[in-house]
Amino acid sequence: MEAALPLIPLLPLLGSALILLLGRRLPPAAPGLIATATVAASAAVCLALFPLSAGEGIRARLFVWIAAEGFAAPFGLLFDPLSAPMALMVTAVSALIHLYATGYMREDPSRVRFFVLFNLFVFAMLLIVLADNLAILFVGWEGVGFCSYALIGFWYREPKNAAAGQKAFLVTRVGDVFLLIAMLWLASDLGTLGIREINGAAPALPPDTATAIGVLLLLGAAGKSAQLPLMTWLPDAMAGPTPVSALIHAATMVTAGAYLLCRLNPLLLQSPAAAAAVAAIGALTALYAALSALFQREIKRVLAYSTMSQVGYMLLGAGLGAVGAALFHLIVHAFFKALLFMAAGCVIHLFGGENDITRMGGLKKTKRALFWLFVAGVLCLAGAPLTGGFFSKDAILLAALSRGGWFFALLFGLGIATALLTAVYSFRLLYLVFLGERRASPDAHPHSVPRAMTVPLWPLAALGLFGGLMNLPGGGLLDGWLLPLAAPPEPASHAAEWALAAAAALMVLAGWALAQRRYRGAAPAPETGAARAFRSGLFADELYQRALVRPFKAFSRFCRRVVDGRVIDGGLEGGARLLASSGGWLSRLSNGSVSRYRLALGLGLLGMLGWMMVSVLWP
Amino acid sequence: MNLVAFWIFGGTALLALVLCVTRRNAVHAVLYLLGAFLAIAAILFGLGAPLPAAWQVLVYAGAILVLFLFVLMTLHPPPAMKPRRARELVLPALVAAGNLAGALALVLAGSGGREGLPGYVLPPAALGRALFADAWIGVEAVSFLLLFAAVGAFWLGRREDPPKERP
Amino acid sequence: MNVPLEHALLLATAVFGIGLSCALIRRELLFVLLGVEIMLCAAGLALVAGSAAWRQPDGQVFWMLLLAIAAAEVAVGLSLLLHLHRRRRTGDVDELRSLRGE
Amino acid sequence: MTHADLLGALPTLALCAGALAVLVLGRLTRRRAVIEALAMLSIAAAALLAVLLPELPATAGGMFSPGGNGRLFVVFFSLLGAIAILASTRYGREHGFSTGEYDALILFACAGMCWLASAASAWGFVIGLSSFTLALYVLIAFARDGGAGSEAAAKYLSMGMIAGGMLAFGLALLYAAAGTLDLSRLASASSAGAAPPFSLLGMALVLAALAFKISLAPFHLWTPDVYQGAPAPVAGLLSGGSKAAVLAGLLVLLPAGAISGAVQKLLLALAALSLLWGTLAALRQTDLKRLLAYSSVVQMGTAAIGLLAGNRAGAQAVAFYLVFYGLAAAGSFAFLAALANTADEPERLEDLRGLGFRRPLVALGLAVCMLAFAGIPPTGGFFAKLQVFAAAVLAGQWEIAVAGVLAAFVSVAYYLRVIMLLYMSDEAAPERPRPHLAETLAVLLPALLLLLLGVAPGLLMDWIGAGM
Repeated sequence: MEAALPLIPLLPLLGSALILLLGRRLPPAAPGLIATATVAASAAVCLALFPLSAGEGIRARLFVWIAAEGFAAPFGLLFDPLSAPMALMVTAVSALIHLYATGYMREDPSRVRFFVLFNLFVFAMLLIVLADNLAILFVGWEGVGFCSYALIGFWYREPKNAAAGQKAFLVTRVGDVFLLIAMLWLASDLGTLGIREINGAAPALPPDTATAIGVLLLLGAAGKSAQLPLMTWLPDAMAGPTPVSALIHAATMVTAGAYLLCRLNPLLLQSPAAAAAVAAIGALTALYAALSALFQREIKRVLAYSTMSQVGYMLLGAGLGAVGAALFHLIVHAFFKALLFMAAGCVIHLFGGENDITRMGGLKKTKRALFWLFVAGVLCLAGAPLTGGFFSKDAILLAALSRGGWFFALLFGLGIATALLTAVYSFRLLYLVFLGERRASPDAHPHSVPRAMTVPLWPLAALGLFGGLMNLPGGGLLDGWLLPLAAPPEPASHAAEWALAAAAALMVLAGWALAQRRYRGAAPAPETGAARAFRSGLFADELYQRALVRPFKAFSRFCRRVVDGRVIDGGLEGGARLLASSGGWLSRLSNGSVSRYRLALGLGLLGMLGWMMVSVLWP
Repeated sequence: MNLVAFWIFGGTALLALVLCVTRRNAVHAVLYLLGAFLAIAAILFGLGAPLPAAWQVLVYAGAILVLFLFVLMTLHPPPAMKPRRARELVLPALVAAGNLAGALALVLAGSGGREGLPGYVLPPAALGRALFADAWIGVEAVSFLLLFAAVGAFWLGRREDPPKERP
Repeated sequence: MNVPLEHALLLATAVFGIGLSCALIRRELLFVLLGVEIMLCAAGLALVAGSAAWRQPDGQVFWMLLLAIAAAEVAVGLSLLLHLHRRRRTGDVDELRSLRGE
Repeated sequence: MTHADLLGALPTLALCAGALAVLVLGRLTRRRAVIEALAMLSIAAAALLAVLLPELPATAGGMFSPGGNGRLFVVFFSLLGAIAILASTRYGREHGFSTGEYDALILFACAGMCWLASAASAWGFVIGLSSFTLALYVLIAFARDGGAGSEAAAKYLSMGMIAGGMLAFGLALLYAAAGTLDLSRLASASSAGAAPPFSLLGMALVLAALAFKISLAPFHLWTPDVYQGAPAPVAGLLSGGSKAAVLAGLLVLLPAGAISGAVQKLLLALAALSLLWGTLAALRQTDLKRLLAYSSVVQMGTAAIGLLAGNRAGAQAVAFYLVFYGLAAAGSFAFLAALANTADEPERLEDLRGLGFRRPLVALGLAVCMLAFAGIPPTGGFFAKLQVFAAAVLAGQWEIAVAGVLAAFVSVAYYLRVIMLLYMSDEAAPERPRPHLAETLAVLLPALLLLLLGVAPGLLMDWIGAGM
């Protein structure tokens, strides 16, 4: 049985290789079917092995991968109570999205490339989830980044898409740098990269080191999970095909950061300051993204910001040490967000490629089934009582509330405010897209929606609505399952639990009421200045452009011109002019490039000799 | 070697070298270099290296410099050394002078109170044994190096274009 | 008295410095080659002095090998000089400026 | 001369003998295919001998050590030579490299690199270095039309010979100070506290000369010009082979503790400056060869980080790094050679537009090489960088490791630009020749090996570990 563990990641890889090699020779539908079948098989293996993950779980050491002096990293997989549910979720949701993609991409000429990358992505994601040590996790981490880059820019002939892909890759790589530094630090201080070993040895770390590593991990996670301040790539990433948005930018890759923080939670909790920073970043991102989502006009951008906001909740949970709650929310969110994205893809198809929700409306009359599916997704997102989203969000908020102290009370306040905003924008979406009058331009030709695109929505809706059963408050299944890894949540008083549930329900109702008043039937009002600010994500891109990109470009221009060309015949010429003190005497240092190179050689040598003199005189 | 003799030859070599590197006429420069090499050969002899001294005369002065002269004579028209304006020279000259001063200072920094070199003379036979018995692989490698240098020099220096490949 | 090692090295360094200056300052490829010959000659001087100081043949053996390498380098260098004179009509390294960034 | 001496020298002798045979054959036939076949045969013989020969003790007057990593590098440089020859099958024919000299010089350059990599003494080091440098001077100017090649060769030669003189004089001073030519004893004697100041002068000269050879800033200014002017297959050998050989020759110094004190500080400064300068300059390049030149500055700065670790772990990391770097450089230049026509090579970045669709195989090879340069898994580049950084961090060289990580991060921007252009729309791009089998192989072979190094780096690490 245990020997089957490597199959979980290898099956999607195999699918990818098969499609790459044979894809063009097989009938047009084959790539999609192979991709779906391999991922589904992987999910089946995952399910079959699930019982083995109880308690300590199982580890598979495949081969020695890196054996450098100082640290070693075997190529090993870890299937424990944390990774098993995550892997099951990833494979199951991916299988459904793959099925959807077979319909969505059915007429695209580059299907083969798409499914190769799509399967490769699942492989990389499973590496992150099942990694036994941080080196492997990092390989998966970079792998999902690369696949995401290639898939966002999938329709690369449009320069905007290619640019979005590149942006996503570069911004997430900023985070990767921090993760890599954290890894190196851990390797140097603990001498191991094994996840379990790190968590075990974490108490031995000095507090300052633990804080620094915690902050580095937070920045790494922020890049991948689109949290403040590295969040700007996610809305742009919606340039990719909808299945990509559903799989990568909702269900799996963006949650990798939250998963990392759960995975290394014992390490993170060594430093209360770092943990608090994680929680604060999570709460602030949740609020920021919810505000931005409220004013978006493109359906996929609304969902993108809402993803950012929900991942913020997960970080909040991880920062509070409520691993169970964070994982719970992660899984449930994956279900309903995939549902919403895929439904949005159907909606866009039905409006003939229209993306702007102010030009939709009235879809309920023609597509009842899709409407009810969307309602299920919206209810989960808004956290309507008894849906999965309700329980998972409450679990996180309860963890914040039961910590006590003004700081966590503040975070709780942010969380509850976000819950209200979430309800508003979810229902806004519902009203603008499905209810009221049809506002689409008459010349928009609806595409047909193939069955493959609607079938996967049903199980996701069911999972989203009833996902709460996994972890009902008061001794939930998932919390119990995670006992070997994470301390159970502190038991809160029943009064607090009920009060919180009531408050959350109230928020949903209030949000619904607000959205109904504002958006029911009426065409959206023209945009105000404040709304525009929120729509652009509080000008985050602009800010980055001004604060970072432009100075960086200017600096590199400066360096190319000055350092490469003029330091030698400019700066030094200036110095020489001072020496010669007869202005204009040395208008040019030399008029030939080899002379310039020789001069640089001489100068470099001079610097070295000077340094050697210094080291002789002052040893 | 007597210290006075050493510095007489050394001074001669330095003077000739300075004259060599400042000439505009390349032939003159090569001739000054010849003088410097001969003075250095005398120093080598004095430092207990008779065979290198002889080779210094034979190969450096006799072969390499003659090769220089030979190439100079082949060039038509002979290379014109353009006069250079002093201002172009200031910075490179400063850098070069700085390097020279730094290097000399580093050598001087450790000197003082040292004894003279022991009277050590390596006879040619012993050198030959060391060269061909112990360092034989280096000799072989260098012989290949010379061969391929000749091949390369031949290729670069040939006048006509290479023959076309037969299909 | 006999020559101290430092004196021999001082002379070698001076010779090297003159050669380096020539190779760094002069623009004609021919003089660059001459400068390099002077530098190698200085290296030979230091090797022989070292050989005497340590009373062992290694330095002189290295000197012999270096001599052959110098000969090989000068042969290639001079033939490149000829090549440049024939094809580019110049022996001045600073006149070669068609390869450069924008 | 003993039996063991001869055995140890056999692999490089096979290369030299092959070079001679090719030279003679070039007089007898004008068919490049025959000449190339013979050259490949001798390369294969050298690599096989290096693998099959039993482990031998250091011999030959201590000049070269035939065991351990010397043999690994024989295989590696043979591979680079093979890639260069494969990449110039059509290129050579179209540029008039028809006689045997070209392939003979490539073989001899490989032999010189092997000598340098296995040098155990200062003279072995100088002989190896001069051998391949000399061959490269000629190879760069091999196209005798007086075009860019001869200019590049003149630039490389005038700078390279100065550096050669500095190296020789520096080693002579070190010898005078230490009384030995054995590299590791030389190094440990010179870095000892009691070393006279003139040995510091020697160290500075040697370091400057080597920094020139491996293009560390500020000694790198020649690099872009020379890469641009050299024929693409030769530039691959120059970029991948010569730099790797110099660093490989230095590895023997690390366990001896040579990188310490003032030298360590200098190397640190060079590495930091290279990372900064190379990265910033590379961002603005529009010519692939010049881009690769600046990228080599950054890559060598990164390799220097491994040297700074100054211990066995650092040496192993650098050895791995060299293999990855050499392969990626050879693959990239082989791509240029494979798509070159008689007039030019597709070196302007704009020329790359759409080649990903019209020439998918070689473009894929280039893309893999770029990913490897950028250090993205699952290529060997990721491991190479990870190990170098880890070695530096474990040795307490925090700051420079972080600088390396940052440079690697920024480098993604310019490597990715190449990949993006390959897979962009291809309106009005000039037609490029269709690469034939040998050329495709020359690009794909390094790419596949890079992927293999990423998936199973243990294969190479074990070999390196066994050699040290």
